Amino acid sequence: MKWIGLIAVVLTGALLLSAVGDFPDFGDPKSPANGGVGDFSVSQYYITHTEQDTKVPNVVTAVLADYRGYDTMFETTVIFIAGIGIIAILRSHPPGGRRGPAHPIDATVDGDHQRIIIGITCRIMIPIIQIFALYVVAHGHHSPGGGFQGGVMLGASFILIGLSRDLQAALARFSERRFIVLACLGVAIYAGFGLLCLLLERNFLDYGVLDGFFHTDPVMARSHGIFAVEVGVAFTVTAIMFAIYANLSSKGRLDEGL
Amino acid sequence: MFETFSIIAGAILLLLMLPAFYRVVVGPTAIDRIVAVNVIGTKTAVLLVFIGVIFGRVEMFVDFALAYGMLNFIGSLAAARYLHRVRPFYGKGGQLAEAEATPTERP
Amino acid sequence: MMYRAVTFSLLLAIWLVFSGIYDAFHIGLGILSCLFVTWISSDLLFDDRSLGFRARLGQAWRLGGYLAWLGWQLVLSNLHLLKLTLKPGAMAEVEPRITLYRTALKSDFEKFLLANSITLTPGTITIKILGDDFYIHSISKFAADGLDGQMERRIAAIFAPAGSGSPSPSAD
Amino acid sequence: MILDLVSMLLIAAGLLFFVGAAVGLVRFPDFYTRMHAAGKGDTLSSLLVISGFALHEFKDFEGMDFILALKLLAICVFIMMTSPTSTHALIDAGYEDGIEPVIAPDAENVLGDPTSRQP
Repeated sequence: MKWIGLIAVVLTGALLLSAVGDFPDFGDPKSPANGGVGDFSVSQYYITHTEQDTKVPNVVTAVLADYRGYDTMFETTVIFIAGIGIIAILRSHPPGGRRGPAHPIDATVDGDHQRIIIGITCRIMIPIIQIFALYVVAHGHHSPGGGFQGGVMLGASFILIGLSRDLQAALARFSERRFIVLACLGVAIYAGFGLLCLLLERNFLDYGVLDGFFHTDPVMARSHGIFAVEVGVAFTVTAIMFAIYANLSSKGRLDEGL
Repeated sequence: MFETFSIIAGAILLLLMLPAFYRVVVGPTAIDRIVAVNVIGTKTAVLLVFIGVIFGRVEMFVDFALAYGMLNFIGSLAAARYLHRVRPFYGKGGQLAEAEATPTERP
Repeated sequence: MMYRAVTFSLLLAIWLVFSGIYDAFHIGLGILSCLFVTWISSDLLFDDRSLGFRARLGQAWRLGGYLAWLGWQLVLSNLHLLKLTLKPGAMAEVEPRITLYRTALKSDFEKFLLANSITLTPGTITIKILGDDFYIHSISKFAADGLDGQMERRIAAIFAPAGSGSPSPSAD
Repeated sequence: MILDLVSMLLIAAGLLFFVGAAVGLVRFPDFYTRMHAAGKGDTLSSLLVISGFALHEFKDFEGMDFILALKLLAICVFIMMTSPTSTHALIDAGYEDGIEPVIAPDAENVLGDPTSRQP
């Protein structure tokens, strides 16, 4: 079984490497992406048409979530699969059964400083970090940012609860059930908007057709579609960030954590 | 005038990361390296503001700096917490361990 | 309820400062986000809820004054550190020591403020707090002598104004 | 112009403190003293540099400049809150990790030997 896997990996790798020779040179101004084929250039099109196509000032966001939305959907799915893989591996066979903490905690070492200094700082910082994370998600159109970055920070704020108290306090707010549901929901939102476009007889993830759904014109609908998709990405990234921390820090037992 | 000054100051700040980097490489203890990485992180956050001023897009780079600072803070807290609870390097990096013949191990 | 409202308006103020785009769509998103954060973590920002709004406002005002004083102390501390590092021969003045400092402050937030102020000012870092005992690492004798209790008196004055005479209950 | 000069002065002062912190990080004898240079040199110098920029952004006295300066000051507040906490967390972790502090000959370590506290 191991050998079959190895052969598959080597064959795929060789196949991919053999295609490298056909790529344009690095930074070649005449490559299809830069110079274009004939008089049509991809990057020129993005730079000149993004504003009138989608009303999104930030070209990168438009390319990421609209023009190449298919790619980003599977990036989100990769994150989702990574998280689910970690949960599946660690939760199914936690070392030493489900009893007892992973790291025995010595109360005399802790003193009062953990509770006072780190606890109070984190208590004050966490809501501020959360509002900043939501700000990053919401302003993906205007500033660099969006679902991935905001999701990482929102997940980090929950990790901070786990660091300043213990994992139980964090799990009380964001339980295992909730983070798995939220991770699935994020991917479902992204794929669901794509499917909605498909049902309305347009291409997958072609948000322009959703103008009836958002009660706007087709251009604004693309802008809103990008935002909705970013929210889905943020859901998945938040949930998976916290799920990975919770499982790795407690070795899959979800009891005391670090 | 102010832009030239910012570029020079930013270059000096970048050079000042070298002493911290020396600490990352030399150690001698694991936590010394973590502290030095933390110092480099703080300097990077400030450097991002420099870059924002030079490019004239401060409002954008402030977000970067703040996000970087936040993740730096969370990272150093997590590292400290890990060393505190798990103690993977217990007694190995301290000067006492070098003097003693028998290494101390955590039960 | 009042604390929730205060949390919400603080968060909204932060959002408005950061956003910089004031159209209906973004402000609406801001209000939604603030409601969400208030819902999931309003118990974090304010821990002790026994005090009235007016008393809190007074505390916040005095806290601002204290922070200004602390900023000046921060400059002094860094000048001392700069002298230790850059002046040739000053390395002999580096005489690290760990000292014990016993405080009369009672509530957690006061201790937190004292510990962080100690960490920020003249060459001293709080290593541990055990009960009322602060274990402090100082970099030189000058720095260790700086801990003369002035800081503690100022912190106590924030939470118990001189007129009232009675020690304040606990404060956030 | 005057505002530019003042902000340049602030940034230069911040850089000077950054130099102090960097030199201290290399020259100080043990982990605990290096922590002093790392934790505090960075705090004040970041505050000075960023407040210098905040002053510089204030040039036109418009509403948006004010918001931008406030945004920069938010970084200052953030650093002021988090820096002492992470300094404390790291020095405490170092102590619990059994790093022996260098103590001056005329003083004693009231906290006791870090490695004797092994559970």
